[in-house]
Amino acid sequence: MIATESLSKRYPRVTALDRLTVDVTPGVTGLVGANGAGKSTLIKILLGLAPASEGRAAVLGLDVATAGPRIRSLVGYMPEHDCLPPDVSATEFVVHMARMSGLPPAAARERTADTLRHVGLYEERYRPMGGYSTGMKQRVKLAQALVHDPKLVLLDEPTNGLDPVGRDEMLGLIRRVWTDFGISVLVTSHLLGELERTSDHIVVIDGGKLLRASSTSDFTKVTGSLAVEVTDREDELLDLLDLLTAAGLKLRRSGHLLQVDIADEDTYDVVRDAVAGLGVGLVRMEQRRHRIAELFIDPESADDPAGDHGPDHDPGPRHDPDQEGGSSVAA
Amino acid sequence: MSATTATRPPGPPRPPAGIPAAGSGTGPRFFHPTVARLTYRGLLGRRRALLLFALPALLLVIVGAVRALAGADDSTAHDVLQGFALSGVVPLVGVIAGTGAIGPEIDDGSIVYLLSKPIRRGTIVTTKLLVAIGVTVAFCAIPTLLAGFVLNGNGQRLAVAYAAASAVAAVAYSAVFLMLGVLTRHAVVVGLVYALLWEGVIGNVVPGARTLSVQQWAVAVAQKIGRGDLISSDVGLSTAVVLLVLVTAGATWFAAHRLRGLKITGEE
Amino acid sequence: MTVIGIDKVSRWFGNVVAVNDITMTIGPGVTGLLGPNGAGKSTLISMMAGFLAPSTGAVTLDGATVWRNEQVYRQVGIVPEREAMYDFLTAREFVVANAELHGLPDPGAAAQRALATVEMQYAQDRRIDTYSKGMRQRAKMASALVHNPSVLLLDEPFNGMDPRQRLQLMELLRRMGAEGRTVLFSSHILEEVEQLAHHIEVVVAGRHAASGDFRKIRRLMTDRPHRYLVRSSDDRRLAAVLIAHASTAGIELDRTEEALRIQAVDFAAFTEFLPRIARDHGIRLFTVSPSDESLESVFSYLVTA
Amino acid sequence: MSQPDAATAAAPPPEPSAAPPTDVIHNIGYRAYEGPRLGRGYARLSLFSQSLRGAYGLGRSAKSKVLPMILLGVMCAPALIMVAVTIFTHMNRLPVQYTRYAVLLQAVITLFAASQAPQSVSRDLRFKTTPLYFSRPIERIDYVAAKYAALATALFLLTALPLVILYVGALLAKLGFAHQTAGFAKGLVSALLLSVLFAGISLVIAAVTPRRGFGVAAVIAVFVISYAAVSSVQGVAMSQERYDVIGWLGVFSPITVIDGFQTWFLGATSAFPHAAGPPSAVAGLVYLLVLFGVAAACFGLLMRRYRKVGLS
Repeated sequence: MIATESLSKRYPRVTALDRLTVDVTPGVTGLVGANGAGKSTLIKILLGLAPASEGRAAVLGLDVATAGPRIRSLVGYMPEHDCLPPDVSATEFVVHMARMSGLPPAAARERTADTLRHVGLYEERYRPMGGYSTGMKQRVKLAQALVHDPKLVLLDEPTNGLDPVGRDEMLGLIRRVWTDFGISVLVTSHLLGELERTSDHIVVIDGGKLLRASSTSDFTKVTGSLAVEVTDREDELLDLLDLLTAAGLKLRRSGHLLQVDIADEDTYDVVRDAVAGLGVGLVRMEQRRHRIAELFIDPESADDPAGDHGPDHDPGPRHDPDQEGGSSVAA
Repeated sequence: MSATTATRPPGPPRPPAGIPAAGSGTGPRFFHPTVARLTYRGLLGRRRALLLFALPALLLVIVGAVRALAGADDSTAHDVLQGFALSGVVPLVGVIAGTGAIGPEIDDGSIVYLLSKPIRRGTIVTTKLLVAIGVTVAFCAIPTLLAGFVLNGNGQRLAVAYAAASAVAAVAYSAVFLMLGVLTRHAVVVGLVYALLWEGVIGNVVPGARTLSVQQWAVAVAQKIGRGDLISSDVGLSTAVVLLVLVTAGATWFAAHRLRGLKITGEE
Repeated sequence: MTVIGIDKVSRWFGNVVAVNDITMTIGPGVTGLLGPNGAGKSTLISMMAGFLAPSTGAVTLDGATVWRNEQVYRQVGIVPEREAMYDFLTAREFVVANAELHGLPDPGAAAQRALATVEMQYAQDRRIDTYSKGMRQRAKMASALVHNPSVLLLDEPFNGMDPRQRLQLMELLRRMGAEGRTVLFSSHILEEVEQLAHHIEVVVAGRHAASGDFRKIRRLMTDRPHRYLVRSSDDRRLAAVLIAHASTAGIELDRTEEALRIQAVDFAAFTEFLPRIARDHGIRLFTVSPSDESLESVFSYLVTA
Repeated sequence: MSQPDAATAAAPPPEPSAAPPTDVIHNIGYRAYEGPRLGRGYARLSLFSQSLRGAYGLGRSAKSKVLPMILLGVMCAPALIMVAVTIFTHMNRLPVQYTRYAVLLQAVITLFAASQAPQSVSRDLRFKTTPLYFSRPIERIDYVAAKYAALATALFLLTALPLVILYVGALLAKLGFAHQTAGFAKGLVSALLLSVLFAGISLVIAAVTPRRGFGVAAVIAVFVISYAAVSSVQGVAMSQERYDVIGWLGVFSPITVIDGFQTWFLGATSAFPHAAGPPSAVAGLVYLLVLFGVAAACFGLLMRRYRKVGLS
C-alpha cells in the first residue's frame, strides 16, 4: 500500500522525517507519533502535496513525486480538525467532494447516498451540518473520504473529541472499512489502547525516525508476570503479599494489584491457594500483556507502563492489563 | 439501577506547600499595567495593526498631493481635515483600536486569563479603554495635526483645532467601539457600518442625524478652538461636551457591566 | 485543603437544561469528571470557574460563592479547553503576566517556578505561536499554577496530546493531587481517568449519575451480573461445580477462547468461592479475568441505564 | 419484473427452473466503484461551477440567496426603467451609455464583490475545507483559477445582464442597430475587465482572513476609501483647474481605472470631474498596464496565499 525508503523532510528549523523506511501492507495500520514530529508531514508527502527532502515514497505503487493527482484520486483523506461548512447538508457536501474526486455527477450522487448510509447517517443527512453532533460530523468526514471508493484511506485522529460510546462506534466503523469494504486504512491516534484494539499493524515514529513497526500481536505479547487483584481490603492485600513472598515468589505491588513473576506452572496454584486460604475474593488473575505505551516510558521505569510509582502515593486504579480478555487484539 | 453512593477515600494528607501568596491587597482601580501591556501588545501585534499604520499614512499621502495641487489654501485644508481626517480616518482607527482592544480576546477565549484573576472587571475595561484611547489618539490626532500643518501651516489654527477634535472624538469612539467589542462578535462589521454610513454619509448629509454624531460634537470643540468661520457645528459646545462625556461614560459602564456577566463556556 | 461545593445547581439556556439539579462536593485529590458529549461537563466546570452563573443553586469554594467573586481566583487555577492564549508573547512573558495579574510579590520568580514545574523552561523564550499542542498545554498549565493555587480545574486537558505528553501530564496531575490540591479534570479517555483519578463524578444528560471509586460503583450495580472469563486446567469440571453454586447465574464454554464465560450475580460470594473450589478440586486456574469491571464498562452501564 | 419483455415473448413457456427468481435478498452492502475517475480538469470545473452557483446562493440555504438576488435585481432595475422610458417616450438614444452603467452602479457591484468574495474563499479557510480540496486530484493553481474565474463570471453576469436589457430595449425602441451594437460590445468588454479586476482585488483581501465579516468589511473599505480618496483629490484638482492631474489620479482606485481605460481605449465618456480622462497616450497605456498588472498581481498573490495551505 505504502512504501517509503529513506524518506526525509527537513525544514529550516526542524527535521520532521529522518530517513524513514516503512512498508505498509493491506489492512488497518495504526500510526503513532509525537506531536509536531512527522505525522502530518508524512501524510502531506504521501498525498503528493509536499516534496520530500530526500528519499522516495510510493503509494499504491505510484511515485508521490510525480503522480500526486493520480494518487489523490485513489486515496481518501480524513483530516483531524473540523472541515465541514455548517450551512450545507451532508448530502450536498459529500456529493461535491465526490465530484472533486473525479466521479461523474450521477455516480457522485449514488455513491454519496450509499456511503452516508454505510457510515450510519440517515434522515439527518438532508439537514445543515451545523446542527450535527460531534459523532455525526466525524461520520460525514469519514464519508467524504470514502465516497470515491479509494483503495486506501488516511484517517487523522478519527476519534478526536468523541465520547466513549462515539469512540467505540467509530472504531467499529474503521474496522469495517477494511473487513467489509476492503479499503486499507492508515489511522493515526494518540490513544495507544485504541490502536491496539483496531489495528493489524502499528508503526511508531518518534522524532521523525522509525521507532518500531510490527504487527499488533507482536506489540502486545504476554509477559511473564501475573497480575493479581483481590477484593480490596488493604490488610488482606498485605497479608497476601507476605504469604506469596514467603512462598518464594518474586512480586511487587502496584496500586491495588500484585504483580507476580511466573516462575513455573506451580505459581498459579500458589496464588490460588494463598487467596483461598485467606478467604478473600479473587477479583483478577491474568497474565499481563505488553503495551505500546511501554515504548514511551523512560528506561528506568520501563517495567511500569502505566506510570505508577510505587505504593507511597496511591495512584488509584490501574489500567487493566488486558481488559478484553485477549480478544481485543486484532490479528 | 440501585442508588450509587460510594464512600470516597480520604484525600491525600499534605496541604499545598503554601496557600496562595496573597497579593498587594486591593489592586489598582482604573489602570492595571499588566492588562495595559497585554492589550497594547495585542493591538500592535496582530495583523490588523497594519491598518492602524495604513490609514494615517494614506491621510498624509493625500494631504501631500492636495498641498502640491492647491497650495496652502484654508478652505481646502478645512475640507480635507473634516471630510477625510475627522469623518474617515478617526472613526476607522477608532473601530480598529476600540474593538481590537477586547474583541479578539473574547472571540478566541483568551480573555479567561484576565477574568480568572483577582482583578475587578471594571478595571479591565477602563484599562483597555485607556490603551485604546492612547492608540487612537496616537494614530489620529497626531497625523491630523501633521496634516493640518502640511496643508496650510496651521492657518486659522485649523491644524490644532482638528487635532483636538480628533482627540476628543477618539475618546468617544474608543469607548463606543470597545463596548461593541464586548457586546458582539461582529463588532468590526457593525463598527464599520456605523463609521462609514452614520458618521461618513448620514452625519454629513441628514441634518437631524448630525446632532447625534460624535463627529459633530468633536467639530463643536474644533469650532471653539479654530479662528475664522470655516468650522461650524450643528451642536453647541456645551451640549457637545455633555453628550461626549455621557456617551463615553455610559459606554464604559455598560461594557464593564456586560463583562461582569460575560458567560464563558467550552467550545460549543 | 479547599473544597468545591455544588449545591442543588441547575443551569439552563432558554429551555435547554444543561445541568439538572446537581449536588456534589469535590475535595482534595484528583477527581475525574466524566460524561458523554453534551452531558453538561463543560457547563459544570464553567460554573466552578466562575465563568457562568448557576440558574439555581449555589457553587461555593470553601463556603464562598464563586460567581462574581474575583477573590476566589487567588485559590483557583484554571486550564481552559480552548487553545487560544496570548500567542504573540513568549511563555515566560505570558506566565509572568499571569503572576502580575495575581498581584504576586515576585512575578519573575513565581513564573520560573511554574515553568520549571511543567518542564517548559527550555522553550520559555519562544513565542507561543510556535508551540506544539502539548507545549501549549504545558504553558497553560504553568499559567494556572503560577500562584500556587489549592484548586486546579482542567477542561479536557489531554486533548490533542501525544502519548509521551499524556504520560507527563498525568504524572504532574497525580503529583498535584498527592500534594493535597483539589484537582478536577474532565476527559473522554476512560483509560486515562482510570489511571489517574481516585474518584470519579459521572454526569449523564445534565444529571449526576454516580460518584465515587468506579470499582465500588460497579459493585453497587447489583442488577448487572459480573462477567468473567476463566481458563483452567479442567474447564468442564469447574463449570459443573460452579453452576451448582448460588453466586453463578450462567456459564458457557467459549470454544474460540477455550475458556469459560461466567455470569456472577453475587460478586463477593463468587470471587471467594472460585479459588476455594478450585483448590478443593485440584483445578489449576490460569486466568480469572473480569470483562466488565473496567471503567469503560461501568461508564457504559451508567450511560445506558 | 426484471425480465425484459422481448425475452419473455421470444422464449417458449418458461420452465420452472428458468423462471426469474422472485424471492431474493439483494446485497445492499458496500459496492466498489468501477466507473471512470475523471481527474483534474473535471474537478476544477466542478469547483468552478459550485463556486459560481454559490455566488448567487444556489445550492446553499435560502438565506444566502437573498442578498445576491436582491443585488442582481437592484442592478437590473434601472436598466429596465431606462428601457421603458426610452420606448414609451420615443427617445432617440438611451439615457445612459453602456460603458457608464457600471460606473453609476458601482456601489452595487462593490457590495456584491464584498459579500461574495469572502463567502467563496473565507468560508473555506474558516471551516478548514481547503485541506479537503487539496487532498483531491487538483493542484493549487486549479483552486485559485476556479475560484477567481467563478467570482469574475458571477460579477460579469451581474454587470452584463443590465447591458443586455439595455441593448434589447434599444433594439425594441428601434434605435440604430450598428451604433447600439458597437456600444453594447464596448460595454461588455469593460464589464468583463471590471469583473476580472474587482474579483481579483476582493478575493485577495478575502483570502487574508478566515472571518467573513472582516472580509466583507475590508473589501468595502478598500473600494470605498480608495474611491473617496481619489475623487476628493480629483475635486481639489478640479477647483484648481488641473485637468491632467484629474486624469492621472484615476489609476488609484479600481472603478476609476476602468473608467480611464474605457475612456481612452473604447471612446467612452469619462465620469471624472470635467470628463477629464487619461490626458495622453502614455497615461492611457499606464491605465492598461495598471488594469492588467493588478489583475495578474492578484492572481499571483492568491497563489502565494495558498502556497502554505496544505493540509493543516
